[in-house]
Amino acid sequence: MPQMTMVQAINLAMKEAMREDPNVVVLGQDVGQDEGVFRVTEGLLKEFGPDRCIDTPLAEAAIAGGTIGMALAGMKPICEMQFDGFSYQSLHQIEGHARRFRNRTRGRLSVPMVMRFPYGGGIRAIEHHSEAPEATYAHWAGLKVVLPSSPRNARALLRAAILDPDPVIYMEPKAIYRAFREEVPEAPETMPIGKARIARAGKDMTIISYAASLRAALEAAETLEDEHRIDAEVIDLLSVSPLDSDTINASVRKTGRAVIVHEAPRHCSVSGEIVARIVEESLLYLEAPIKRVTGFDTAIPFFANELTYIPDAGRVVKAALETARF
Amino acid sequence: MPQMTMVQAINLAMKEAMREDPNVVVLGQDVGQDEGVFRVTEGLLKEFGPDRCIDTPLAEAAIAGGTIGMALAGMKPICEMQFDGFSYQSLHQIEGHARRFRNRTRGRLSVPMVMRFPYGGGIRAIEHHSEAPEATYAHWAGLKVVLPSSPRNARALLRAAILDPDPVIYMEPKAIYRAFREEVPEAPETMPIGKARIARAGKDMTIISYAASLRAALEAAETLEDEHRIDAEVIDLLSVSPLDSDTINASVRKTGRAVIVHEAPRHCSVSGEIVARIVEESLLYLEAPIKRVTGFDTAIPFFANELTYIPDAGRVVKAALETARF
Amino acid sequence: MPRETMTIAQKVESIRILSPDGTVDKKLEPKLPDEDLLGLYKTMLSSRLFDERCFMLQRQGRIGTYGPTKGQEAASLGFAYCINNNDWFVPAFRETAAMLYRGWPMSTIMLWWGGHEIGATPPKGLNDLPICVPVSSQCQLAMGISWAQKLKKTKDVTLVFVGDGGTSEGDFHEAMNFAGVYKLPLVQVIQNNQWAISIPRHAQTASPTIAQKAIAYGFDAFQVDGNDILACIVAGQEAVKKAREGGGPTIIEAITYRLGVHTTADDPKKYRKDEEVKEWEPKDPLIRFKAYLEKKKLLTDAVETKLREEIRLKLDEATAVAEGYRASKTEFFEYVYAEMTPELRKQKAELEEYLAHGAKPSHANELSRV
Amino acid sequence: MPRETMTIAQKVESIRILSPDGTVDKKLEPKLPDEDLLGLYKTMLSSRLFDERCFMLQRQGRIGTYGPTKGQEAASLGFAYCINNNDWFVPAFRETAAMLYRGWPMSTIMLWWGGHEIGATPPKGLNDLPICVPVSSQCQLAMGISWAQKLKKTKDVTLVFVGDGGTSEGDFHEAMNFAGVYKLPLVQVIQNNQWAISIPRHAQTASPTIAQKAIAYGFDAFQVDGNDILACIVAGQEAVKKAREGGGPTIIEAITYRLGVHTTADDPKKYRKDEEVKEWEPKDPLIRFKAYLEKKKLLTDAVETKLREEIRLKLDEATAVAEGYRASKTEFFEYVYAEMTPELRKQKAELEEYLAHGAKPSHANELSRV
Ligand SMILES: Cc1ncc(C[n+]2csc(CCOP(=O)(O)OP(=O)(O)O)c2C)c(N)n1
Ligand SMILES: Cc1ncc(C[n+]2csc(CCOP(=O)(O)OP(=O)(O)O)c2C)c(N)n1
Ligand SMILES: [Mg+2]
Ligand SMILES: [Mg+2]
Repeated sequence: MPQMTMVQAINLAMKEAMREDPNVVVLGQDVGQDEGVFRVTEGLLKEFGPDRCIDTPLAEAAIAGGTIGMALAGMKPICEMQFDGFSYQSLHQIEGHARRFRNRTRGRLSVPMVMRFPYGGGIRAIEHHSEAPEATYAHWAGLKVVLPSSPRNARALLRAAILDPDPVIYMEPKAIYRAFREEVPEAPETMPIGKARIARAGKDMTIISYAASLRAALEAAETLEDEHRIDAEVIDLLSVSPLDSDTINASVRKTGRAVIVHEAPRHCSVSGEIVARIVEESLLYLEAPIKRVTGFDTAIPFFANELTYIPDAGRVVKAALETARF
Repeated sequence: MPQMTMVQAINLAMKEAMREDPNVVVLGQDVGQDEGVFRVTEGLLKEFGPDRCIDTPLAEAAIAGGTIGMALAGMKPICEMQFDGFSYQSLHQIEGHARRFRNRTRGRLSVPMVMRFPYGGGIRAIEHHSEAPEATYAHWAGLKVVLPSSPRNARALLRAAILDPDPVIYMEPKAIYRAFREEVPEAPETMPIGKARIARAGKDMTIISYAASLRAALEAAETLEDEHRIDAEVIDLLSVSPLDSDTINASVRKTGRAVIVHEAPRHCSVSGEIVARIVEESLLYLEAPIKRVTGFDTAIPFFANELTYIPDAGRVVKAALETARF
Repeated sequence: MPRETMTIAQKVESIRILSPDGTVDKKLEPKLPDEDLLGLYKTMLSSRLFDERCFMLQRQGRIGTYGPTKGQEAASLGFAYCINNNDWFVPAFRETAAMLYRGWPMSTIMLWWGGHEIGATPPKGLNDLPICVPVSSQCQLAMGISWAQKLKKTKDVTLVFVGDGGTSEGDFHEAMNFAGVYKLPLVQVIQNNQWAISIPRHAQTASPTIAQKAIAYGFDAFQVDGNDILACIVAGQEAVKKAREGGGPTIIEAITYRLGVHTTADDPKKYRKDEEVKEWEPKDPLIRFKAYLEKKKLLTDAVETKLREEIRLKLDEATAVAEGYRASKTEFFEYVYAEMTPELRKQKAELEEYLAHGAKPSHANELSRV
Repeated sequence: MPRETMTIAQKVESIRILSPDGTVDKKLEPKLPDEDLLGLYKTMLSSRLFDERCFMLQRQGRIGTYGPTKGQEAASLGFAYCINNNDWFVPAFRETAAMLYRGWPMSTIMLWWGGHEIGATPPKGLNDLPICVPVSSQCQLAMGISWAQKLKKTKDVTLVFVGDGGTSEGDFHEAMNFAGVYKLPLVQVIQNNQWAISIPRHAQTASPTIAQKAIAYGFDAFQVDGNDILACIVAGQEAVKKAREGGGPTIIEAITYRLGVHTTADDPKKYRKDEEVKEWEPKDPLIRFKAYLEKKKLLTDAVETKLREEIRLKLDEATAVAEGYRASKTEFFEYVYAEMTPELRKQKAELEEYLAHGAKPSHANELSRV
């Protein structure tokens, strides 16, 4: 099995889908000749030509709206927003059209598209390049919102997203684009969207996270084990819509304690939803308040100070200890 | 003290501010000659002329962006989005600029604007005219998100919003625009933004709500009292950002039980945040799981079926009884 | 350079063929089969009478807000006539005449205005999108559809509508720019009916014509008399032919007039003078087309009476079908995704339990009672 | 009508005054004071050397990604020269020369690229917005600012910049349309540097010139040689004068070329030929302006050497100031609102506790170490 980075894995998933299905096309700013500002679309123009890997003008709502139109007309388009912060320019097309067509036409029309973009902070980028907008998309029913955490699941989930009959927003944690390699099987594989993964089994407490924050969660779990003899279970959500309540609640019922970790701001975020789901299903199992280790309710600072904002393992450990000692 | 509807109260607050401060202007589609599609801007063009009450072309991002520009240049603009569902067209300007200027210029520049729009369902309107997008705005730090529930607080909060040095999103529950009248004092009054109100005092359980849903909450409280001898306290949030955790937690610590009611969809909503805030502060006081009576995680149905979707008193009573009997 | 006024390569042509009194410009007159001409007239009349029926249904509380298209029948129908079923048709919300011509059942359109999703469900066999509410957002979808047509190497085209007001939106601009860059088989009709609710055309944009906006995107445009169905057809056929042959997009500004209210919720007395309406009334596309057909001996009073009677029967039937429609109260959970998620199943059960246990239905969801 | 090609009332004029070899068109030459000419040259040179310094700082890891403006100095500076401090200046992100001219300290601009909010803080006394990242979104802000200027009946104007790529965004369209409708005192400069990252100008829009997009909004435009500072100044002065006198907005397309990388993160070899760059190098605005000043005997090698030395000292000083800047780790809580909310106070305390209790600072936040 080849070792690859997340960038390579995402690239591979697109190539596989494009080879299998001529209706799969990739479009976005600089995805062709330039092969993407992160080189995620490397080789696509060369292999599939300019009708399958399409460089577009600079207009996010047109990229999104055009993609929706292609999907309505029977294609399987994958569009790229160059950065998380510019996906906001296209929100009205996603909210107003992508997510609604199946319902408003009682299933007659549907929008099998994928919108993918680099997600989150941690790479010393300028303003508007480090956004974590998953709660905004997750709030809108009709979309699926997927955030991979490793090369292997990135590839499997992107394949699932492309095969999915509904619109999927696929956010790529850019801080770990090339942070590590992982073995990826030769044959294309897929994973169900909406199913969380136990990234580390444990019995004393549940740490719930996703995307790049998962690394802080896992690192914290090691510290908790090594330094405090606390055996934490770490859940990797992989999708925040649908949200896998069952896996979350099963774990919390076992451990009685939970910490949630994400880099998006806290107010009205995914972590609030998770707390509500736990309280609805498992209140009586809770032995301590649930802690949220998240981005703060500010804009993410300019990059010189961004790591103060993004949760690190230390903050997770601190919260976990407070939870354990409650 | 005159009796007035919410439409009249909002109108009055704008007139008062415009009389006091020549920098206050109102702009939007059909706000002038037509006096607004709901007549909220009645009389403004006549009294203040076309330089203070400005009819605009049909472009929400320009209305929002232009408003931000005016605010940066020292004015106090109030823009209207004709309906909740079209505010999405301007999200990138609000997210990318309105909420960020104070922080990114370390206080040198600020954006003292108000964006107001009719909010929510219940008036048999066509698609995209019945949206409840408060969670989307509340998630973005730097904005304040206000939702009045009666004529008197609508007027006081709009005044507060206009006087506020930061951008305020002011959502007007259109289902109660003219549903009832309330006495409003002669003199202009204001209310602090971010402070909730005890709409009904009680001791057995806390029902938390806002905007038009407050009526379902209050009606449910009456039924609970009359038919089940449950004395519910009802909290009217008035603002979902900032969110008044103190008032919520003080009440829940007293009652031990909570039900949250809003018409927006549930996933990653304000109700999730409220549950998290209660769990963080008051877990040990909870005697039952917190129930959420909300819009479902679908698009709001077309109007023939919209009332099935919007929480009514019956659904609140059902949830409250389950909570009480837990 | 050094300093000179530049010549603009793009061109805007204006067309009128039928004058308001029904006189035809023989040189420009398109040769259309008699049965087509009569069919077009019947559709225009159907649309007009559909408007009247819906107006009444709204006033009686049997449907919700209704947006009439009175006066604009030619400006949608003329273009719809130029495409076929394989082509895509993307309306805004004032294209009733074109939708009827495409084959949308009257009852379906009524159900849309009656607040039912089934009214947004295109009939099988048509490549149509439903009515679109967010102004101009449909231009992006149509652009994407025409892009798919081009990428799939079909010979199909996409016909899309927007209002004069809609041209101010960013979506219009972005869609037109993409259409120009990729030379998409797209025909963008602008129904310039002089008003966007209360905003008059001159306050919507400082550009003296809307057609000339095509110059910004590097392609040509037409400005046609939108109350002259023959002019609409001639411009539409040329634009469709160009699109089909790979010549790229065209903008067609159809100058027309909204003779009625914006919607039944609107009171135009607040913002426009009766005289203006009076001035436009004689330019009504139906009057003009009728006079033309009468001169051609295709239409007589007897035929007109028969047509009206036929349409009335169809309207009665459609009203009955629409009012007979019963929507499930909980089916809105079923179409969020191809498969319901566990959370949605839970929420649906929650609602079903509530509805089953004697919870009084909070409202009527039948068309006849809303 | 009946069928004719329409005449377009709006006009686009092209201007070039200085040819690449420094020869001036005497008829068009603006009369500028000698000290202004030399000041302009010094600013252009400062900008060029600032670019080189920042490039080096980036390569050494002392600032983050940097976006050079090499080759485009005239196309921002020429226009900034035409306005005064009361006027508003709204940059995109490739207007370093203009920002320096306006009075932004070099250290402040460095701090922006170094990842500090203080770098986005306009110096007191200037009506300037900071660098704007979301392409074209600044056009809406500038439109609003110029609207305020008009409503307040000032005689001030707003100067705003966008790139060729930026003209494809909906924000550009909407802002220009509003500017036309309200006849705002707005000068919209488009720095057409032929590329938007890897997308060449011809793939950005099918319109043969960008200037002609003004026709869509009902006002006039210039297309100027953007590497000819005199042409920029002449067009800028006319547009500013028109705006000040209530004549409304102007679009100015400045034809220039991005001689360098898009940003330090970019590799132009992937998408453009070296020959193209070679072709543009002799058209460099500095070469041309220098030749002109030499012919006018305003500039000699000795003066040039002295200027370069002065600028080098200022750059050293600015680098030291920027690298000496120490940001508070938690002040980002303080500027979310005029007053911190209770929740923010809580979150700030949470972080302070973490930072205080021996939590290793997770990274360096000093300019010199990022
Ligand atoms: C994005 C958006 N903004 C506002 C509205 C509300 N609205 C509905 S129709 C309309 C006017 C549209 O004018 P025009 O495009 O000229 O079409 P017409 O109504 O004249 O057919 C407005 C403002 C909307 N539906 N969508
Ligand atoms: C809304 C938005 N989309 C995408 C980007 C990423 N991006 C930064 S610069 C750029 C190209 C801009 O091209 P142009 O407007 O011609 O300006 P230039 O870089 O040539 O100065 C892109 C795509 C962005 N900053 N903002
Ligand atoms: Mg119109
Ligand atoms: Mg460029």
